[in-house]
Amino acid sequence: MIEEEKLTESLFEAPKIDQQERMVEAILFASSDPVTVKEIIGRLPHGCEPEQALKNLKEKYKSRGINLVKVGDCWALRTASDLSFLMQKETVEVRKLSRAAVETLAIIAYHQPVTRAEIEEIRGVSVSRGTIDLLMDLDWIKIGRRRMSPGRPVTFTITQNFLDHFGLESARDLPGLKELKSAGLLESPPPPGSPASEEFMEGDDQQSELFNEEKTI
Amino acid sequence: MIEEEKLTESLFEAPKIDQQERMVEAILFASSDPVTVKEIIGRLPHGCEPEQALKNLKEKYKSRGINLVKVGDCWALRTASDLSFLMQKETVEVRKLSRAAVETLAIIAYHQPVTRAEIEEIRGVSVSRGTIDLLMDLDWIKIGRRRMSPGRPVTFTITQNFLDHFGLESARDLPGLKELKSAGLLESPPPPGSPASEEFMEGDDQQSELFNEEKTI
Amino acid sequence: MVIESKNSTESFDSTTFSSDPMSSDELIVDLDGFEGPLDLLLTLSRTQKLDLMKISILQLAEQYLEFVEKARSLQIEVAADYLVMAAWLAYLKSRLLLPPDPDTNEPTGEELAAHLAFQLERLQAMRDVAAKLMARDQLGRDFFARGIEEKVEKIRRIKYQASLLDLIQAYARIKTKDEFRPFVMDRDDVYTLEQALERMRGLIGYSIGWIDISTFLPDGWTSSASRIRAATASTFAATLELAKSGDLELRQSDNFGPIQFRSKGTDK
Repeated sequence: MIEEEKLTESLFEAPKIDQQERMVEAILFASSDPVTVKEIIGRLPHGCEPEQALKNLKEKYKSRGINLVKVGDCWALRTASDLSFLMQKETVEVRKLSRAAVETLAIIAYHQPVTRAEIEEIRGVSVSRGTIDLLMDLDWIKIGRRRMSPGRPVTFTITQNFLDHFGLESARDLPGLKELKSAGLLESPPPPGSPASEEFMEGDDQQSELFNEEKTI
Repeated sequence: MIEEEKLTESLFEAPKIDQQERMVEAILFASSDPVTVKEIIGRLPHGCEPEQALKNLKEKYKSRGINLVKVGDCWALRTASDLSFLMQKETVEVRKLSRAAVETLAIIAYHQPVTRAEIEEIRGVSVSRGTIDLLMDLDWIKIGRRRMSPGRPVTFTITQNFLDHFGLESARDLPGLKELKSAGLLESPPPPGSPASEEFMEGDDQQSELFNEEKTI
Repeated sequence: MVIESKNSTESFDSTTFSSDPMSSDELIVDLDGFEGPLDLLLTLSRTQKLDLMKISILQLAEQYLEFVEKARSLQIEVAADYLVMAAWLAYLKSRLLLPPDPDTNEPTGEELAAHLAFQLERLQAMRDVAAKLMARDQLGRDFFARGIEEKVEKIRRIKYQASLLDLIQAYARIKTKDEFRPFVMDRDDVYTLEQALERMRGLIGYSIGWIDISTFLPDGWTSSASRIRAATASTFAATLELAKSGDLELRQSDNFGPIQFRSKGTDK
């Protein structure tokens, strides 16, 4: 609480340093531009020398959410730079990657470096520009070397970011077709009641339970 | 000095209260308009409950050149009003309001929600379109709910911006409100023998409801 | 509300109205300065220098009528609402002066007067609080918001989600171009019973002595908890299988103690 008295008095002799601090603080806060020391002096009551006040304020604000910074000859209050993330209001919308995009990505991952024509051949469908752009935007694929074949088409390869995202050390860690097969991945389900399948089916069930929990990528 | 670690950690569990204070401080500082608690929560890392931080900050800033004030359900940093003499440079020339505008504003503030007919009844003169427009332009009044009486007239209420402008925490803090209320001067009794008394009765209900209960604007 | 019929002979006191449009009764010419009949009444009431609660409505009515009459005699145009008020006040005056008619339901003169007094008091109260309101510290005049606004950046980010499983399924789908059932691909950490049996059978016939199952896990299966679990379970299951067929012996010293096995071949 500030007594009237103190302020009235301050018009005649320089106010105490803590009063000067308050004043400097208010001036810096309300000003639409960074303020020079000269300007601060011009606006403070007669006899103030705000250098000390500025120094004290800088120290006081050091660990706070607002910092006092010197910008050239001027002083300004700024939000602490480590908190700049608060100044962004981010809305994240999670979307599932389209089937086309996932397939394209898978083909690139398994066949890299691969040209667009090759992707289309494997998928049996043309690849839209948007799909490639999206995967590039996500930084999951990048353009590799040109193929030394007629037309010198560009190839696509996966990125380090892809490996990080999918938790892979290298593209070689992607399960191979043989493994996929042994995992029952590449086969149609065996006809029910087929003798050879039962044991494995059982095993698979248990495994899927076991791994569902741990498998978050 | 804030260690990186602390902040990273904070993304997963609610940061410590002094960190929350810094964050709330930065958010409030960055905005020249009051910020709702809801918005503050929305911008803080998950798990923060800024009420305590706001309370602490309010206390910390109490004696400073900048104060933390509550405006309706919002919070804002404002320069201490005893330092206004330093701020001539920032002062915006405020248009002088006509007597009609000032009275109309006061009637809306103290009788809200209030219809134009009620304002006219209180002032004994018709309210010009321009007066209402001006107050709306200033964002001091807004249109409230329609009154459930014949003709379903619109009502006027004051805005968050009104509270901000006049440094009021809520409409309940309007100067002299209690006295007016206890003197029965916020009522609109029908003229004796008036057949149209019902409409006014209803109006009374709404008003008393407004000021008796928790008031949110 | 007290309605006094006290007669005041005071004329308008010019000092009361230094800034009001009507500074004395000689200057009753300007109706423009009033914000309607209630405002005029309120101004006139101040000449009684009394609490509004104690105002003489009768006297006020007379003053108003006199004022309007004068304005009209000076050929000043008097707005309709002032005339309506004048008519109403003339009626009120008659009601206040005549004894009440006991046969009607109409409000008494006192009731009408009380309501008018209330209206005047309410208007005065609104003016008082309006003045108080405007005298408050105001934003941009007495206190200030931050001068530099930092805009909050609004970022709308779309996060695409795809798991390794999605990827592999997609690839498998393309490669097989067939329907396939949901599957588990990650068999890295699965040590099958087959594998364990295969490994154990190699021991049969050799005399090695008691072996702790936990020390008998295959190379490379002790690196993570899940691998240890898988190898232990399968190895244990394999020892049971082989014990059943008579190739192994099993023992456990106490509950949850280490499980040990040895090849029966030792005795052969």
